[in-house]
Amino acid sequence: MSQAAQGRDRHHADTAPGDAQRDGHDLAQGVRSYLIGLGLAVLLTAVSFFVAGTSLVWQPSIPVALFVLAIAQMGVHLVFFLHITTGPDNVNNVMALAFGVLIVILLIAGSLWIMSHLNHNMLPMDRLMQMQR
Amino acid sequence: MLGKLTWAAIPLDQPIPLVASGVVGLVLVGVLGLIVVKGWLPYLWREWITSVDHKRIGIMYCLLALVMLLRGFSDALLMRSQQALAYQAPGFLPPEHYNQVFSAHGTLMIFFVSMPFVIGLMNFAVPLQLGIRDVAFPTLNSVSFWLTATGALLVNISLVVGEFARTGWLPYPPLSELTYSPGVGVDYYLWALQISGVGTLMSGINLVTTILKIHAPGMTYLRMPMFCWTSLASNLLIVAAFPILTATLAMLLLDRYLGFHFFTNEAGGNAMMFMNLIWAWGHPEVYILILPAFGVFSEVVSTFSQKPLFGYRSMVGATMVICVLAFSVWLHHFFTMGAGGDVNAIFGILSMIIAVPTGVKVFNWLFTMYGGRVTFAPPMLWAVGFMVTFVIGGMTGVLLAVPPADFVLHNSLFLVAHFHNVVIGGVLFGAFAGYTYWFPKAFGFRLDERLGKWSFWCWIGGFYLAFMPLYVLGLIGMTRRMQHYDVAAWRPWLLIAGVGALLILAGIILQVAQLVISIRNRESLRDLTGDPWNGRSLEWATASPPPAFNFAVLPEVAGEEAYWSIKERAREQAQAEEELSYAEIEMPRNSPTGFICAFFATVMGFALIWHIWWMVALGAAGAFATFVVFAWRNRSEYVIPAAEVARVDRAYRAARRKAYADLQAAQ
Amino acid sequence: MILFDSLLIMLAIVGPTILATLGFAWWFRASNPRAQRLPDWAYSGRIELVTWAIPLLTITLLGGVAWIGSHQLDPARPLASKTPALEVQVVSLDWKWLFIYPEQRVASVNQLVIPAGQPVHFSLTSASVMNSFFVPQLGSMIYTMNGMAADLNLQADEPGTLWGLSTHYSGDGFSDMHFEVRALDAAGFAGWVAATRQGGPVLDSARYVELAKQSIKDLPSTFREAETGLFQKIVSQELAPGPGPQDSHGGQSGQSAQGRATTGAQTAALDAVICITGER
Amino acid sequence: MVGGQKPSGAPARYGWWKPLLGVAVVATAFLAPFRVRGDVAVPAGPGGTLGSATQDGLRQDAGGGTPSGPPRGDRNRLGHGGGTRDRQHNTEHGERGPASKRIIVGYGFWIFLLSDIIMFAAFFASYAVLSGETAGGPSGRELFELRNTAIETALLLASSFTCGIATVGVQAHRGTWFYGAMAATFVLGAGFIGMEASEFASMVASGAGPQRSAFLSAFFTLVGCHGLHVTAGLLWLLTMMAQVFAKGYRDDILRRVMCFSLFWHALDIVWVALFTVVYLMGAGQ
Ligand code: HEA
Ligand code: HEA
Ligand code: CUA
Ligand SMILES: [Cu+2]
Repeated sequence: MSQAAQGRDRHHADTAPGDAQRDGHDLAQGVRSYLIGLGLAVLLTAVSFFVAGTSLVWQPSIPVALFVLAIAQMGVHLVFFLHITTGPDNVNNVMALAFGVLIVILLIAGSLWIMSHLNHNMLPMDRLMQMQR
Repeated sequence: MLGKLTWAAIPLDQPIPLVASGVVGLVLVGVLGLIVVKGWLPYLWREWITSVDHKRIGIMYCLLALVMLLRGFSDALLMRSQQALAYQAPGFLPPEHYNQVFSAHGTLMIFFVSMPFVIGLMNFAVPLQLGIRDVAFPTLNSVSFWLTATGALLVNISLVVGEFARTGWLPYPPLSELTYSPGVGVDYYLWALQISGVGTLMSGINLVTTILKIHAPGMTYLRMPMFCWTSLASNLLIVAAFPILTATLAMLLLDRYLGFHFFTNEAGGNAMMFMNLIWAWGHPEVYILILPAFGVFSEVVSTFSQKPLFGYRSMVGATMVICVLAFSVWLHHFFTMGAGGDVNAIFGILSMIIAVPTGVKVFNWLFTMYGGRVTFAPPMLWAVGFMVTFVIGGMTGVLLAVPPADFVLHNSLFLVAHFHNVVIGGVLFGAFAGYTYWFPKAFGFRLDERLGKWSFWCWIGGFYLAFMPLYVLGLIGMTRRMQHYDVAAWRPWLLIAGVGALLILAGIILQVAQLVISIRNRESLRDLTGDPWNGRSLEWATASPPPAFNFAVLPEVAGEEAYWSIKERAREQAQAEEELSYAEIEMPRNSPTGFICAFFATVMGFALIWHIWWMVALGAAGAFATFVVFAWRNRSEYVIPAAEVARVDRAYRAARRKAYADLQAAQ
Repeated sequence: MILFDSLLIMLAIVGPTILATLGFAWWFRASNPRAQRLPDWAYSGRIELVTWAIPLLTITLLGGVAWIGSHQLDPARPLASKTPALEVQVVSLDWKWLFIYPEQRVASVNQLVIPAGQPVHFSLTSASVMNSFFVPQLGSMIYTMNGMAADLNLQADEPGTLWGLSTHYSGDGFSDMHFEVRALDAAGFAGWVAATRQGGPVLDSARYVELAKQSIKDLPSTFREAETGLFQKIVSQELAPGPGPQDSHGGQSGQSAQGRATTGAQTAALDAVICITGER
Repeated sequence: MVGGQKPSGAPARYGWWKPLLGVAVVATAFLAPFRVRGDVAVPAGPGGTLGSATQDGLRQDAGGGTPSGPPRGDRNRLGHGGGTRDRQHNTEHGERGPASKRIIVGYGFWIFLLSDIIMFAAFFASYAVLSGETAGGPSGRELFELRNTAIETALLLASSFTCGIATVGVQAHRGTWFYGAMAATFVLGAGFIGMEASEFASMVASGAGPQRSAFLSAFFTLVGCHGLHVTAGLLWLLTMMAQVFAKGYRDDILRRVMCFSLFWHALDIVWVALFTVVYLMGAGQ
């Protein structure tokens, strides 16, 4: 294998999750990535706590807002702390992540959907009201 | 001091089990004694118990499965005879025994027969097919195996000390809660599965990593043999599904041990959540079992038709579709809970959709045979038997997925017939096909073909005789898990089913005989080529049994059928084999970690079941210490010098050349 | 009906598949000199299209059937009928069935009497563990669960004697959890109610607590009077769930008296089998 | 209400920002020296792989500094042996044979983490389904102290950051940074566990233990499971410090540190879901 090819390889190489991008990676850059991540995470957390406690926002939208903020923060953690990126060296890591997320969504959403229907159909309290005779 | 454990736990008042367990105990002691006296212990310790070689571990998995199969089958015979006798009569098994029997049968067959069998086959064959030296984490692999064995051991201890669960193979609360099952049976079940579940999960992680990250040079994803693809899918399912099982069983454990209220009748607990979660694991589980079997059949059908697999890319696609869809159908196991028309219809339709990729697979096997030169060695017989049988089972599965139909068939013997149809006709036949197919690779000699064929015919005949009547019984209203019954119309069908089970017994006896006789005649059945079936993938490119390092030099893969193309090229160029340049090889060192871990896990599991808390602490401390010691070791690999590699490989090549020459001379 | 429709749809494709499997395997056997050999044939776009399309189309058809069926035959869906439905409340106990007729204020154990030709609306719950209520000749089954109330609508068209059972395993007495269903004409049903009113005990909370204890093979019996709102009290858990086994010792949970009644001769005959397993 | 600490009436709006501000200050303090020393002390070698120069003198990567030379960090890169073939880096397509050991280990651990997260998903699903089943007992609104949650969150976030610093330090083979950051991580994590434990203890003491209702069973299980993970993480952390101390910056040890940091960060992600779903949404209901 020629040296040039090897050099190119290095750029398109596979990365382990948690490995920062190898190119030009040094201490300062590593710290910088964590710092940016920390800044963003702190910001998002602060907003979350603020939204939860405030009465300035339309109340029913709060859970949605919290949800979105949480997703955003998880994204920040993945990118800046776990170094998951969309680069070609990361395909496998991202695919695995996508599969995991898919299962988590199917499991949680499916369970809630099923259980809400079951509870709705069989919830004692509502029915007992009607049935009292 | 001993928690709940008293003499009352040992069935002194019941002579039958006492004698039986005594006999089993004596046999065990006898075998152990023989091993010690004959001085085999060091050999076993060195070559098997502490081995981290994926081939050895795979073989031990299969062995565990076969032993548990015998146990599970005797349970099946018990059930069949009970139901044959129990017409308007109590039969010979009172309910509390009968209920343990079917619970133990289901648990053993799924967790300690099917699972170890398919995991064993994957462990054995996948690294060979990928052209590599071992799995990603060899020591972890050994830990996985020994934890599975621990689970099996705990289930079997429950025979002698205490009782097994009487709650069915999936312990639905509130029946499995402390109020309604105060005994230790459910605890045996739960700890056995938690411990072996950890093993299964780790083995899944191991194989996913292996398949995605370690290949022979040139072995791109789309050149991997079909079995590797289905193994990948199956292990992805393991990784995604088993954590759900762990969590669900943990919740039940918390209910039982610490008075939590997840699934209790009291304090707002919700038993429906258990069913929801357990099936969110349970349905993927059945595909975890069947997918590797599909892979085996893909290999077998193409090898014995002497053709490449038809529609390889379609097959890959179908496999991955099944893998994802598996997680979107679980509600079909509780249509009758009453979630309403919308929910039932959607999950019903999603379930049926799985018939599409499965159908594609069936048709592709069909067209693989088309235009082939089909030889009917036992693996191929199992494959054809599978195709016919599984299609029927799949069809009845789709029928059950139609909610209005399930509302009258749920929990009937029709359902029992469906799943034995797919699980025997699919998983077990697949396991047997894989077993006969790779046996020569693992041991260097073939299994006796005539006995194999006889066994196959007994099995398939016995299967139809034993399970087709159950379809009828289900349609005329017989429900599952009946210890006795009063309906005269059921009896004849149950008798036929009993006869079927006896025919299966004959098949099993023939299989055991086949094994014994083949070992006795191993010299005449010896295969020196390493390629007895004229195979197409890389496992056939090395000696049988393969050396510890599998391949002296990692093969270069140039096409979909790695070994076939190597052979083709060699044939075309008719050249002498080039001399390879051998290099030293690093291999993982043996490690007793797995065995010791399993020892402490057994101690801990047993102590937890009986509430012997000091022993729990002891087990936990031991396991932790083992872990630390393992983590502290400095050298995890040893080096095989190039000269040794060369010596082994040259010897194999010489033997192979001679074997082929002999073959040609004979023709 | 839908059952056989679906079965036919599938047989139309599964049957040929089986035949083709056997046919191909036979024709292309190595010893058949007449078979055409295509040793490298591994792909055909057209065939692949068909292999995906055929099951897909079949499933589309079946899926439609399933969609319509699950809505129309949903057990919670009231039956179309001129006569209003009779209300029956069903409680599964360890191990027997309790039927309460709130309008008639009577109740019965292990015996269900319904008017033929009139729809019946069942409200179902369980006093302890899960069971499933099923009268095969009438239609769908449904789970019964503690703390919950399910709906089921059924109708017997003709008078007659039917058979019902629990299809969900519920413990040691499960095999005996079946009951007789008598569908009577309107007059017969009224007569039964009147007769029941004449005698038998009263079902009040105290009596119910007794009934909730575990027992096997209870003979059918009736109650002349059922406390109002009893079912609601059970569903809302105001009346505590059934107590479960009472005589547990050591690691073994309680063994039912009936269970021990094994006949010596049969045991002896099958000793051998048991010895293989040691299964108890 | 537990402990009666919540000032009456006021929604939990006060003071949530103080701990977060604290974290930001600490983080900035970290930045300044690190940045400078990072630039000065570690010239970004063109080959740029891990630790091309080390101050501890534990030079393992003989050829790591040159642009063309293969980074020797992965001596066992061919899975298990197969030593001499010169295939250093591999695409995920397996064109060139097995991937390096670092990638294999990292990927395996990644898969493990995903499975762990799926386990949490099952607990989350149960919590979501059971969160209304208080059986007449206290609800989340009455029990949760958002101020505590904010402090816990701050502690965990800060520890995630220091853990990141530790990995950077260990890859550069710089003991001070590694040990310092790991110690900080430990202190922060232990603080988190301490707070959670006392929160649990006071709930149990006030009769709101896991046996009280299905909601509380689900709550204790979900949050407790995360807590157990953090506790295990703390044990692991100490082990890693000991291992680096005893064995130096060996490749296999570095891989373990990488896995540990993945684990720690993943726990933080789970916590994000936890404080959102359990505490913020629970307290606001
Ligand atoms: C993999 C799964 C599997 C397999 C293979 C089987 C195999 C068999 N099963 Fe079972 N069965 C279940 C899974 C399985 N079963 C489950 C999950 C349940 C539900 C439990 C519950 O209700 O909770 C069940 C329940 C069940 C019932 C209870 C039905 C009821 O509820 O009323 C019955 C009744 O007869 C039965 C019968 C049989 C029979 C006769 C076989 C036979 O086909 C026996 C098959 C024989 C073998 C599998 C054996 C052996 C082969 C060898 C020993 C090989 C020999 C050696 C060499 C090759 C070297 N099974
Ligand atoms: C290996 C195991 C295995 C496999 C592969 C399957 C495969 C399938 N199963 Fe089965 N199943 C079980 C094991 C398995 N099952 C077990 C153990 C239980 C019971 C558990 C318990 O309660 O104890 C069960 C229960 C079960 C139920 C619950 C019934 C009830 O409790 O009332 C349902 C309902 O939908 C179902 C459906 C299906 C379907 C649709 C498939 C499909 O995947 C089948 C697809 C295959 C085909 C359809 C055949 C080939 C296709 C063609 C030739 C194409 C053309 C065909 C058509 C278009 C129809 N299964
Ligand atoms: Cu279960 Cu309603
Ligand atoms: Cu299923």
